[in-house]
Amino acid sequence: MQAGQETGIRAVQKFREKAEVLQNTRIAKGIYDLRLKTKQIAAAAKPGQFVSVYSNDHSRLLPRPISICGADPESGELRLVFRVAGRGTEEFSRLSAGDRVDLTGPLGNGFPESVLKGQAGKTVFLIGGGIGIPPMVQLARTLAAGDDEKGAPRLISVLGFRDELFLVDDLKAYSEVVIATEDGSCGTKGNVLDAIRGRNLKADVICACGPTPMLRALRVYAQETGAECWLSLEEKMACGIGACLSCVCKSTDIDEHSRVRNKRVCTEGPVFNSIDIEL
Amino acid sequence: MQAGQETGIRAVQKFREKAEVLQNTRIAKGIYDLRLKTKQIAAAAKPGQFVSVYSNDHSRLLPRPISICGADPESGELRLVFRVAGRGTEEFSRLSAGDRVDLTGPLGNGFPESVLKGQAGKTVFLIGGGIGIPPMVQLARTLAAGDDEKGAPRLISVLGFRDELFLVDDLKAYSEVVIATEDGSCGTKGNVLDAIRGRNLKADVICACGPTPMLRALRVYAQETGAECWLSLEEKMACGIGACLSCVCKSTDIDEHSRVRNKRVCTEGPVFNSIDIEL
Amino acid sequence: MQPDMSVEIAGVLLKNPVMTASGTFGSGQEFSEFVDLNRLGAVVTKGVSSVPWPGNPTPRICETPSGMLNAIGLQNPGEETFAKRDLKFLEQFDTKVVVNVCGHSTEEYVDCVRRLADEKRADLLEINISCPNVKEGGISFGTNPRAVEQITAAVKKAARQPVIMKLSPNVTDIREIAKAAEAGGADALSMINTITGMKIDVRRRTFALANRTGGLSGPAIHPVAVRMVWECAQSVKIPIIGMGGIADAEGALEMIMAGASAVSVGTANFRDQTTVVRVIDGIRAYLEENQIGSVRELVGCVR
Amino acid sequence: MQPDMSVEIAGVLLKNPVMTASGTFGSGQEFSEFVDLNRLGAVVTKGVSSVPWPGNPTPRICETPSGMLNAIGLQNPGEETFAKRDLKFLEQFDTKVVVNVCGHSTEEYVDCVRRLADEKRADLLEINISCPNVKEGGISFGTNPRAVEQITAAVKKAARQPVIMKLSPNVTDIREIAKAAEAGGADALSMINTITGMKIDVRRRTFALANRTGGLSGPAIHPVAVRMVWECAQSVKIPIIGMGGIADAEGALEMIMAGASAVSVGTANFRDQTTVVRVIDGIRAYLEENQIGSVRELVGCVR
Ligand SMILES: Cc1cc2nc3c(=O)[nH]c(=O)nc-3n(C[C@H](O)[C@H](O)[C@H](O)COP(=O)(O)OP(=O)(O)OC[C@H]3O[C@@H](n4cnc5c(N)ncnc54)[C@H](O)[C@@H]3O)c2cc1C
Ligand SMILES: Cc1cc2nc3c(=O)[nH]c(=O)nc-3n(C[C@H](O)[C@H](O)[C@H](O)COP(=O)(O)OP(=O)(O)OC[C@H]3O[C@@H](n4cnc5c(N)ncnc54)[C@H](O)[C@@H]3O)c2cc1C
Ligand SMILES: Cc1cc2nc3c(=O)[nH]c(=O)nc-3n(C[C@H](O)[C@H](O)[C@H](O)COP(=O)(O)O)c2cc1C
Ligand SMILES: Cc1cc2nc3c(=O)[nH]c(=O)nc-3n(C[C@H](O)[C@H](O)[C@H](O)COP(=O)(O)O)c2cc1C
Ligand code: FES
Ligand code: FES
Repeated sequence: MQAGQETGIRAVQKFREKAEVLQNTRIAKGIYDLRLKTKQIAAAAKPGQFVSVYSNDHSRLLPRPISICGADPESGELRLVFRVAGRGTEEFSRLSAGDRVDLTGPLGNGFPESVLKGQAGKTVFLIGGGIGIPPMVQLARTLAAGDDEKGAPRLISVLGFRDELFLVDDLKAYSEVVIATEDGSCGTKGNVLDAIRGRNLKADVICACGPTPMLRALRVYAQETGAECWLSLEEKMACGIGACLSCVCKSTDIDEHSRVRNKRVCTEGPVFNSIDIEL
Repeated sequence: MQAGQETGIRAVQKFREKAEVLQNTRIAKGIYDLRLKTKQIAAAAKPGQFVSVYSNDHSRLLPRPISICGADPESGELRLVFRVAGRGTEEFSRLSAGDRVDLTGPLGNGFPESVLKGQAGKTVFLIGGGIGIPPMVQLARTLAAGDDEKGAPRLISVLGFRDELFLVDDLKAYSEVVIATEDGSCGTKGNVLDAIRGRNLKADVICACGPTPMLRALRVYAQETGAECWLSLEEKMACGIGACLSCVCKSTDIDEHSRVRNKRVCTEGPVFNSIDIEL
Repeated sequence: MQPDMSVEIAGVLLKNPVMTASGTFGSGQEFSEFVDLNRLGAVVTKGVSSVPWPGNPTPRICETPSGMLNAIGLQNPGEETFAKRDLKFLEQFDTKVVVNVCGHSTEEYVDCVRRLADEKRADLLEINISCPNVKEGGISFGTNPRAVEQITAAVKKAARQPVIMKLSPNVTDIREIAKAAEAGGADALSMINTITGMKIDVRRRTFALANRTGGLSGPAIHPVAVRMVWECAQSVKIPIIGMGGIADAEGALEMIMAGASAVSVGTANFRDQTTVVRVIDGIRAYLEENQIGSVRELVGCVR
Repeated sequence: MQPDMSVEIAGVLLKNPVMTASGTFGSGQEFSEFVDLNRLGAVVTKGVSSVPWPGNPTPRICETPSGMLNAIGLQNPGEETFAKRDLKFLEQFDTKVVVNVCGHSTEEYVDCVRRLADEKRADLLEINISCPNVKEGGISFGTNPRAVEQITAAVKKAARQPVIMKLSPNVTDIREIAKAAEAGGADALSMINTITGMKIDVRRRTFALANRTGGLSGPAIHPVAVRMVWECAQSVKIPIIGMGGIADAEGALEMIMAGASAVSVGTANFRDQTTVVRVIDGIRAYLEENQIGSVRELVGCVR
């Protein structure tokens, strides 16, 4: 699409598909693991991107953005892990094998090539807070695969939970895993930064997704430690493709597209270098 | 319910239920035969009554009134036969075994006891036009059972179709069947009255459901022949239980409830003696 | 600790803030097969006029996305039958009764209100000045502040019971209308009535309603109703009864937080006859979960 | 026989009557990955002002039953960037371009319209006077007939392209506003913009939108839009572009039969990026099935 080049939108192709539900499993209290058969989306997906998931109920018009937790280009299987937060995700929790669900994706920029490639010898934190963990799985898998004979970076997943754990084994397959829980029921009692500091861990690159207070704290921590820091943001979305300007965040510079220091989370994001945005 | 007595509403009890779909079969072009397992509705249902069927889609608020085509008090099985007319019935056509659907019923007056009992020796026409045929099945079954040792009346079902036939065998099990089709592809070419006149049939009692022009013609025919004539009417409904005054038809007399010559199809109807209403 | 669900409207104590919206619940009789009327804050009856009204021709309703249009045309059997039958029926229940009143002219309203003066079972009067079919000098009463103030004052003078003025949303600035009703002496406001809409049957190429236009109600209009309640709560001192698209406790709580002292459930009764009870139970559960002692603490808490 | 889908708005011929609603389709660029823009009657671009506007804080949107609220606040990069980037982008397509214009004052509108005078790619101007955030003397432009007439006249004087005035539904009588725009010299009307609404987040006990109120759009408002188009079609002679909740051909045909010469599809684009094309195909299918030679025969056929 020549369109993309003119505004600096990454020229990735987006697809609208009716996907088939392969399986939907409750993996923790209110957390579901949804496997979908897609024609093109899984093959095109990059770590950190998301899909728009549409309700089958006509009273709910807007798509729900859900991060890509896993994508198998060969089989077309797309994995979404979500928390029941309201009516839309409640509906998705009731999907079962054979049902159909509309998707648009892959959407957003995802983690940049500079993070995905050439990290051998470095340490990368994959930090997920609660329902921010799912995108870290796909990112871990990609980084663990390495990009050349030099091999993969050291990967440390730092996961923060309110209570019940999920996706821990998935991340253990690709990385060391450090856990923090609010109630101290597992790992460090406290948040992800408590866990990092408690173990005196250091990273060259931080990739994180989770609640805004966590992202804010990580931004400061990265500045202090000099680490490169990539944050995946959330904002309410309507179109999911950059047209409606619902989902903006404040950028530090006046950007090319908005001219008013607004960046679209769905298009210029959801992954931003922490120095490029205000939180 | 003492409530009923005061306004002369027949004191039948109504139930709100979540029924389970046992089976849903397409029996003709756009016509579906839906079998539901109910707890109380089937046991309480009388011929000529209907149920309110609710959409599972929250953008559609209003129930769809559907006549009771069959009801087995023992098993609780309720049979509804409907035509896909819009979005609501389209949704119902996609129901399949195991799905749940909300119902209220049985609703309306149904055919009066005076018609259901003591008809031995008489001839009763069961006249159905198109999607007006389903209630005739339940009525035929009831009348065919007779009410005492005297036996049952002679039952003649006169069925009008636009094209494809349905429910003919069901009615043959209880009655003689005469068919009229608009295109002449089966039986008399023309309408139900053409079929009646063509065969020189006569009845003491007429029970009919179908399009308004058909009901109008039958009303006149009944006057001419001196037959007692019961017509089941349709009107758009919101509450289905007599509270909203959406569904009125004009009555010949000032009735007790409205004081303005309006009768509620959902409550005083849907079955009216043809002399009591204007059409 | 059981939270306190009671609220007061114009000196009348309701056991909870949930009522039925006029015209959607009859006089409660039909719904009493499904709902224990004793549980309701109040039953609001279908609009009644001094003499019987025949209403509009059918079709009187049609469905719209998350809503419906109605043009019943205020069919009612007249005050006499209403009192003898419906108010009589309601005597057996321990709930408040709000009688909704309509008329074609100030005189008709006043006449009906006078007839109701001696009806003990009528605890409050709700004056429907927003009926789109009721016009005086070409303008509906409900859209002209001066007319609203005048009719409020006239009704107030004739009424024995406290008077709730029911406002139309089909106006540029509902605060002006609310203030006019308050100036006229209204004891409370009900809002909103339906928003005028239209549906066309494209197959038959005609209006879906015999009356051409109808009033839009149901969840579709809820955001408009919340906005208007919120606007008026900032503008008048008298209590507001909020309605328009409430279908669950969340919708009711939105209204209350926006400034409504009580709420009415209308169209949602058609989808589920027990909506009112679900709303009551849901509000109580919210209070319990959030350890709020009285529902009154939530009234207008979002400013 | 292929039915004639073309319509004319203020001397500009559109290949079919279906456009996009301003603000829901960007400048078409993002949607061009899903839809062939050459198929559209016109692309209506997001509101543009003479200088960049930052818009409102987030959250800017929330969902409502069959609708949504938005308070984007007319964020836009200003006329210069818009012309260089968006109008340039649209040069490659064979469709008409309607440029939606916003401003804080008459001067700002006129300034922006002047800047657009030499833009060849701008076929029509659509003047958004219904933005609830844009006020002059405390009243939004769009709700005062006199203000509407004045701003229409001022814009008309400055504009090279035909001028479409886009009306707010938040008024007591939209016919008055339509007549005022016509009197001011408008070449056409667009209606309706969003209806002001509010959502409260009962869990957090605060407004769902940072801006508190927002504009309600989507299928929920369709019946109100049809009614207003129908009312105005009886009251003015200039063509009307109908919008508000159109999500399929049926909704578009309702608008056309009510009196709209063309229609815009807005919120429905968010649920399905190809809605506009489905609507176009559906209208054509309707004409074919009913053997109607031209879509223009349907305009205002239901009276
Ligand atoms: C880029 C991105 C990736 C996400 N990835 C995941 C994920 O992998 N797993 C997961 O469980 N959740 C994820 N979320 C959050 C998820 O989108 C919301 O929880 C979901 O939309 C809530 O919808 P609902 O109908 O259940 O809740 P409701 O509150 O009923 O939703 C109402 C409306 O608000 C919007 N909304 C509500 N919360 C959010 C939110 N946090 N972000 C954006 N829109 C919201 C919905 O889209 C809808 O329009 C992600 C959000 C974004 C922006
Ligand atoms: C007492 C009674 C018994 C009926 N029995 C049957 C039956 O056994 N089988 C059958 O196929 N149909 C029956 N109908 C008609 C059936 O209710 C409508 O076809 C159905 O409601 C259409 O809904 P829809 O959503 O598919 O169509 P839509 O046109 O999309 O419906 C939109 C709205 O209009 C209402 N509506 C549309 N048509 C009718 C209608 N004819 N009567 C009442 N409301 C209507 C719907 O309830 C809904 O609110 C009966 C109607 C009545 C009044
Ligand atoms: C079928 C119907 C009949 C109504 N009749 C009346 C009435 O008689 N008097 C009145 O003041 N409002 C009447 N209304 C308006 C409702 O009381 C209520 O104000 C409106 O429907 C908004 O609430 P809802 O969305 O919960 O239905 C009626 C509404 C409906 C749907
Ligand atoms: C996110 C969003 C942004 C909008 N921005 C504008 C705008 O910039 N200018 C304008 O005139 N209307 C704007 N509108 C209003 C739409 O153009 C349209 O009039 C309204 O949404 C009703 O149509 P719909 O229900 O099809 O969306 C916007 C609407 C939405 C939902
Ligand atoms: S959601 Fe529309 S621009 Fe991001
Ligand atoms: S449908 Fe409500 S009174 Fe008949």
